[in-house]
Amino acid sequence: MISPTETLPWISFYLGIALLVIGSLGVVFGPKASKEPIIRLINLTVPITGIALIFISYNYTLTMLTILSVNTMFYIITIRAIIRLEEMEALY
Amino acid sequence: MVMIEFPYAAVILMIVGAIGGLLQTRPIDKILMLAVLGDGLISMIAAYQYLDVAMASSFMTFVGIIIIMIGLIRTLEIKKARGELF
Amino acid sequence: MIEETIIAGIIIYMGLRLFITQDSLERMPYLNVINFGVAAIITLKNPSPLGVVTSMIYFIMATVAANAIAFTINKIKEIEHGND
Amino acid sequence: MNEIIAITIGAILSWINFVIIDIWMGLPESPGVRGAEAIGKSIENRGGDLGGGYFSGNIVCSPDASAGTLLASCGYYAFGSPEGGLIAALFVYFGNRICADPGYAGTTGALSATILIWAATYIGINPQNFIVGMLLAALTIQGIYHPYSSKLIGKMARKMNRKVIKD
Repeated sequence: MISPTETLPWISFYLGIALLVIGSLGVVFGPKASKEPIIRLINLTVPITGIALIFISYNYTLTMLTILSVNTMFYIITIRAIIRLEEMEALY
Repeated sequence: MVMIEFPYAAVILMIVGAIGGLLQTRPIDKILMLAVLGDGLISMIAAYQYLDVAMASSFMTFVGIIIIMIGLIRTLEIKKARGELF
Repeated sequence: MIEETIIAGIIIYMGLRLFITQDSLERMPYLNVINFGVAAIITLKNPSPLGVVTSMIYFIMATVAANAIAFTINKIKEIEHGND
Repeated sequence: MNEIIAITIGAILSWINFVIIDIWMGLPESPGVRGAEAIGKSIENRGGDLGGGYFSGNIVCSPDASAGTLLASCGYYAFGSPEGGLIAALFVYFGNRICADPGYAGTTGALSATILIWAATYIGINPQNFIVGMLLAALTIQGIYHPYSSKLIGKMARKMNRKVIKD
């Protein structure tokens, strides 16, 4: 059995690419994603996690922290916008 | 003697979180699967022995989950007040 | 070495069981066992003071998130079926 | 000492520690937060006991004596001395206050687990056996089959005079 302590960058790189592809397809074509925008926002977390895995496989730790913190700020602003659109009944 | 190393468990957690998070249809189930995905990410970072990064990213991931849930409750209340829910 | 095998086996079993159950409230104790396992193995792989502080902060933040998820499930059930 | 026997003894000791302290501090009596109440009602609907369900929900929703035992053994293993258990007790108290609980069960559990591990090192059981044992104990309560474990917890709670408070 191959020990994963030597092959850890390969594992995280290919897993990150797989998560990126699957997550991007899920954001565009996912179930009920075109009706409710909050489901599309939740699906968007999966490719972000894939990008973070690719960065951690190259030992770019500061880049990964920046991605995660900008992701959290993006959540705050987008949740605010979704609530405002629901209040204005201008969504559909 | 079969040995299961720790990063395999992290890989299985991340695959379960991604597939379950994309294919569920109710929003609260998707959020619970996102918590599993964040667990896998933090354990994968801890396998690299970047402990400060793991500490900061645990803050980021779970605070993001809590923010999404606040928005979800507010959206459902507005839909209930408009009468579109059931 | 046998400790790592036991913890990884428990985490894999709980992940697969969490994937196949359908009730959302039944999944919460399984998620709790996964949090226990990850917090245990962070310390077991990095036996240093920074490692144990990382493990404690991770466990407390995960518990706060689980608390918020359980509260949200209860709240959504109240909103959908009327508050009774 | 063989490792399997050490892990088994550690699991039994930590199971007794966290179950006794959690029942004694009154976790099966009432749900602390509203999520715990929903989890307890769900376990009762699936054929379990209500007191055991409240016990399980309270463990999920705030760090109680189970988290105290796990983090105290982690601290003892990392620091190599009993002062790690005291740091773990401090962190568990902060976590309890964040989750809006009184916070006495977690602190008591961490301190008693520190004393228990310190006593168990003289018979050859290391703290990493306690870490794995605590995970196995949490698996038997939360992970195997909820109705049986909740009925066992309810029977123990009735024997220790900690019934469900009905209002």
